[in-house]
Amino acid sequence: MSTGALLPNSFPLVMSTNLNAWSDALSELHLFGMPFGLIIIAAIPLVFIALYALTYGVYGERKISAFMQDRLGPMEVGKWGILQTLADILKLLQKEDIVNKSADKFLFVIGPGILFVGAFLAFAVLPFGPAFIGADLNVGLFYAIGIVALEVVGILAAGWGSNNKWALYGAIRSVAQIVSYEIPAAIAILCGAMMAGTLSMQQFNLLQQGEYGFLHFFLFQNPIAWLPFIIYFIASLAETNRAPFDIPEAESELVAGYFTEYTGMKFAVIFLAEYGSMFMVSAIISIVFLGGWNSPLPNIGPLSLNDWTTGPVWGAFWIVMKGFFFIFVQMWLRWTLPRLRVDQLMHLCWKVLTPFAFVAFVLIAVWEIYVK
Amino acid sequence: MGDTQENIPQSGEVIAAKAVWQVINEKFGDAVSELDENPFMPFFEVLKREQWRDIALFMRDNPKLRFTYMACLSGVDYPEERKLGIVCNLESLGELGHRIAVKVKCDREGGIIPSVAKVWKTADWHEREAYDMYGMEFSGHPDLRRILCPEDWEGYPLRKDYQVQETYHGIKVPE
Amino acid sequence: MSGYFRDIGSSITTILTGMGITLRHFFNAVKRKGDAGIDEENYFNQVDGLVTLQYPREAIPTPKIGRYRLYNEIDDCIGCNQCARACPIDCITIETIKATKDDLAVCGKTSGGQQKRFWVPVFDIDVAQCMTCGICSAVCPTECLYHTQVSDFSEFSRENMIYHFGNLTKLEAEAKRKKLEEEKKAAPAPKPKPKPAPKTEPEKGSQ
Amino acid sequence: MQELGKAEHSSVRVTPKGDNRVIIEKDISSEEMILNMGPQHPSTHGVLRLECKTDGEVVIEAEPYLGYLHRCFEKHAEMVDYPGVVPFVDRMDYLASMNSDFAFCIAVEKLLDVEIPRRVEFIRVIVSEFNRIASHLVAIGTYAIDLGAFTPFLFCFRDREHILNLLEWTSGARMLYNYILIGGVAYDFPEGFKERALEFVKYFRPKALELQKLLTENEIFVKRTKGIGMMPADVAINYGWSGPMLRGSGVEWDLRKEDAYSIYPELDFKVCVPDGRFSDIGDCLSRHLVRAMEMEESLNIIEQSLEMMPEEDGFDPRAAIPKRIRPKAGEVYGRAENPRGELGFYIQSDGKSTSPLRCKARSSCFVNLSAMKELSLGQLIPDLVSIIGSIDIVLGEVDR
Amino acid sequence: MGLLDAKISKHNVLVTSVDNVMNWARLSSLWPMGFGLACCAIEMMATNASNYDLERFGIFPRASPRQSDLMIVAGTVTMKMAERVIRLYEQMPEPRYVLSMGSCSNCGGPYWKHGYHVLKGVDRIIPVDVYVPGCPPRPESLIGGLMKVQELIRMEQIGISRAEALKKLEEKSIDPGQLIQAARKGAIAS
Repeated sequence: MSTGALLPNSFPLVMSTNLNAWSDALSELHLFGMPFGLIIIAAIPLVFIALYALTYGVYGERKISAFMQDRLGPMEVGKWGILQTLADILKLLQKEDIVNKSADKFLFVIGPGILFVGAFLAFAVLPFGPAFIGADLNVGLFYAIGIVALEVVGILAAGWGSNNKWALYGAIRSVAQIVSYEIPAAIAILCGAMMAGTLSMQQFNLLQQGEYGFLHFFLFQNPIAWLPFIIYFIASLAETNRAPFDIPEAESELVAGYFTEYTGMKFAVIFLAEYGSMFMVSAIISIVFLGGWNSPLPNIGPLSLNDWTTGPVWGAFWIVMKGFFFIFVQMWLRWTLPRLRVDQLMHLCWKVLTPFAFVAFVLIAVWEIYVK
Repeated sequence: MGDTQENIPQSGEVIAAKAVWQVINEKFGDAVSELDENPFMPFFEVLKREQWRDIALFMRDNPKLRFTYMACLSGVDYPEERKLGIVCNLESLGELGHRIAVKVKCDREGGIIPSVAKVWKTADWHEREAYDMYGMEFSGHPDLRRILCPEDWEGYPLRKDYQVQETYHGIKVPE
Repeated sequence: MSGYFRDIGSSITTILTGMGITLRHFFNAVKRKGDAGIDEENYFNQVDGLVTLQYPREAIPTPKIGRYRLYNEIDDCIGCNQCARACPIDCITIETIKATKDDLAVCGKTSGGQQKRFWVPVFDIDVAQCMTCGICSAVCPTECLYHTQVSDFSEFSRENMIYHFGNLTKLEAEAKRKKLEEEKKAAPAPKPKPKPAPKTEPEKGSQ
Repeated sequence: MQELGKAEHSSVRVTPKGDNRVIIEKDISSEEMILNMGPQHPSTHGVLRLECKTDGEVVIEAEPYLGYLHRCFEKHAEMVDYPGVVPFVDRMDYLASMNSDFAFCIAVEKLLDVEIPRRVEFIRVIVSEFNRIASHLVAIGTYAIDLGAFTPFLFCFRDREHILNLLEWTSGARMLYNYILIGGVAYDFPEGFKERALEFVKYFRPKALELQKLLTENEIFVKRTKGIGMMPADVAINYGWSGPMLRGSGVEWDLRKEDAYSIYPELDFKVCVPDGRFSDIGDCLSRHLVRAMEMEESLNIIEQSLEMMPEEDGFDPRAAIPKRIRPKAGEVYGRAENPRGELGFYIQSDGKSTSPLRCKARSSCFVNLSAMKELSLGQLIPDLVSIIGSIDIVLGEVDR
Repeated sequence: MGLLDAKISKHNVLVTSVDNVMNWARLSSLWPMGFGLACCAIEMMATNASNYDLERFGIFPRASPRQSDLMIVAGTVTMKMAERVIRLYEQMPEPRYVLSMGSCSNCGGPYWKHGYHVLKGVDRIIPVDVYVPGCPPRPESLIGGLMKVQELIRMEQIGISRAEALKKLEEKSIDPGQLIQAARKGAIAS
């Protein structure tokens, strides 16, 4: 590790090595015969995500959309409205919980649960830093793709259980959409896996490590990688029901889509699951193509920016920042574009994204074998 | 309306309407009344109302008339004559450019006017509205239901002797 | 096939154009339009940036002729009943009592110097019904009835929205009415022109 | 234009080019479902109710039900005097009150035979063109919402707010003005109006361009509207369509040109008809384009009229208003070009009373909406929403 | 008074502060139902739009009655619509509030006399909390009305009925006009 000549030695070391040592020590911590430190390390990301989804996701969306629309957004609830989401959640907790008389009560209740669990299960395999990872599965990527599909079950249960025609439409549309978009998304992700030669999420990060920062990211190592990157991003929009693919909850068509009948906390759970899955796909795309927790800053001569900005806390910082960036792009798109129609959505999936994903798959394979 | 007919030079609209009326009069004879040549809205009345649909078809399809566009169809109540009626404002849109108004009257109770909903589709909803507001029947209308008031509303609101019902589905109606 | 690629190409370019526009607005969000009224010179000075005004603290001033809450300056009202007759929806209720001769001085003059001849015990405006069309204020001869620029006056109860502008209490009105009766009894014959009297009588009768 | 046959059912649909309605094959067995859309639904622009018979996403039949906002305009017109009808006319088409008042006043003035001062005519034209822009902005904005784009809607409302401020400054109210009176207008323009109005025109041109780039040219928007809700010209005329709807079907027909009322014959403006390069003639996109182009034309009209308007010091806009409005006996059908089409008033006066004997409002939306049943045949639900949006209904005018 | 209310008739510190937090949450996130009926709906949309931006108060319209707390009856309720309004009101989860916006829903407005098909006041069918006058009300008036609803919520406590809260409220009221004038004066002075 090369230290900068111009800056005092202690500055970068505080951020990197010392914290590494600290996290190592933490992982060694055992209480009552339990690996207590590891539990903390695993829990930190989840706690963070919950907090994020609770406050900053929704709040950020409202603020960003407001600024794009020449508005102010939430202002009165707390300074600059930062307590807005907290108030929303607290209010939703107090609301009457209505279950339709004609609803399928079991499905109606379990729907949001499945949705929520499905959205947050994938966080188990997301590495938030060199040390912060819930479960470093050797098939982490596969698991992440698979678990997203679990949401479909929740949406279908919610839509069917509501016994409402709009909800049913929303659910059926959503299922058709998510199942279809799994294909281009999975192929695009496989391109990444091909470049890495592994399915372990942590391995992805390690492979993209290097002193030249962003130049080690797969996106910049391989010119063809841009294609699966964009395909996966578009497909991930569809998988999380974000605009322009928000037809399952299309407000002007289907009132509120599959959660038309949900009140109070059940609605809040659905709402949070949406933001949770938004962050999840953003994290996956940044891990696979943009180096995950690796710092994008390169070492330039004596300015070893990369080294200074590497470490467990920095790792978490980078992956969160990258995730936020993609969430921002998602919001940006949402507040710019109209909504596609159902058949156009399928057209885009089967006739545009899937062929291009196959092309990208082949090209990357060729590149990996012959060029690299 | 006699006092409006003064010896001022007639506008082009009235002259055109006169020509139109002559064509119709040639074909249908005394089924139509004389043309009222007032400068605001020259009109004639269909005296034999069972011929109204034929007249309408003739007016739409005759190459000299070509009234392709029905601007308006208003129901009217004539309490003194004990009659209800409709007033249609017709125009040859984009082709010949002339316009004329036609009146058809029927009895106040159980009056029937032939429907022209299939000649001009505009008339479909307008006739439904006239039925809703005045209560005259339109024979041959594809779907004669109330359009603005609820299906179970009592009375025909725009008749001059209309009395508002006291309650509707348990909700008090008058102020 | 070329149409296929042209579609993809135009999709990408138009989407990017749109995104550029929204991003420009996003970065323009540091600017604020301000609360200049439309009659001020600098109304169109700031065309980009946020346009939101935080209402309870800032707002664009209502124009001078803005028609909102209906208000009656009862001191200037001569009880001519023209507004109530002009109102298309009859949301103004007026009752008048002719002032007796000795009361004319007490009854006073309008700010325009016109002698008031009627007491107005009831001048009720139902602002919940008022549709702010301005027909009543246009016919008012003394310009005592006008729409103010105040628009924000919501209430918890419907009763609070009937505004009473009458200048007499019920007891006072009763006294004045008696006084008028007495005056009429005292001098029935020598009045050559009892013209304004029939005008007011229907109102009294209805009461 | 297609020649209509002799038979009554002659206006049989001629399937135009680019029509993409779905034809359900009968051998696929599926169940029909009745879907009730409205009266409280985000995309029905008010309280319209559509009873759709659907097969999956395909609408087999959509039957509109009206009357949820039937406010008895015609009854009120018979009950109150002529000046009192004007506020009710305002409330009919609440997005374009100025234009509605204009139409009503034209009808009554025909009967009354009053001379309108020239400056008043200019004022009327300017305010109604402003209101036309405001109305089209709402139409375009809500159409964007129907198609899922929220931001253009807010941009439209932001620009509309400037127009409302201008009109409030002139008339004293934001939406329902009661400004154009029979025989005159309520107030003269305030001092400085001309400059501010020209500033607005200068401000609005780039904003309209931005809107066009953001919404109209967007490929998704085009895909959602092009070829949807096709209406050939002859069928449109048979349905009695007017205004942007009819012009969207390629018929060059504008009452401002046809009837040449007020000072419109002196002004230089063109009737906006889509040229078929960007859209298929007669689809939703054409109608949207007509509205967008008309905003531009309205700006031109405003600029011209502001230039041509005679300046008069101490001008009394109420001078020509008759003291007592009691038209002579007769019937009249007066009409004007509303943002939504031809707004006509059939007025019957008996020459004795100060209120009309009969006042029928021929509302453009009512007529335009009557084609809904035919337009919705075989469309998908999102297309149905798109079609309703393109008709640009104002329920106050539909139900009156 | 309900059973629970009777039990907690004494307002101790804990109950009050919990009440305050809960009320704060409720009044800070009033989600109205996007329920446009007539002219007032356009002004309601204008209030939601950029220039007045109701989202500042955390108010953003929901399409489904199930997720809304507040029903803004914006416009004329007709006889045909009345039953739908009742149904929509019943579909909303408790605690729910009704704001009657504009003359028409207050008491039939311009249509109260001859309007045979117009419901003369939405309070004939559902309980109304706040009446906003105007035809249509300016966006400012609507915001003022919504702030009145917020005040009402702030006054609510377990054990205090809505009527009592109203009585409390009548004692104090705010005048936004003065606030603005003060703000503008301050801006000129500085």
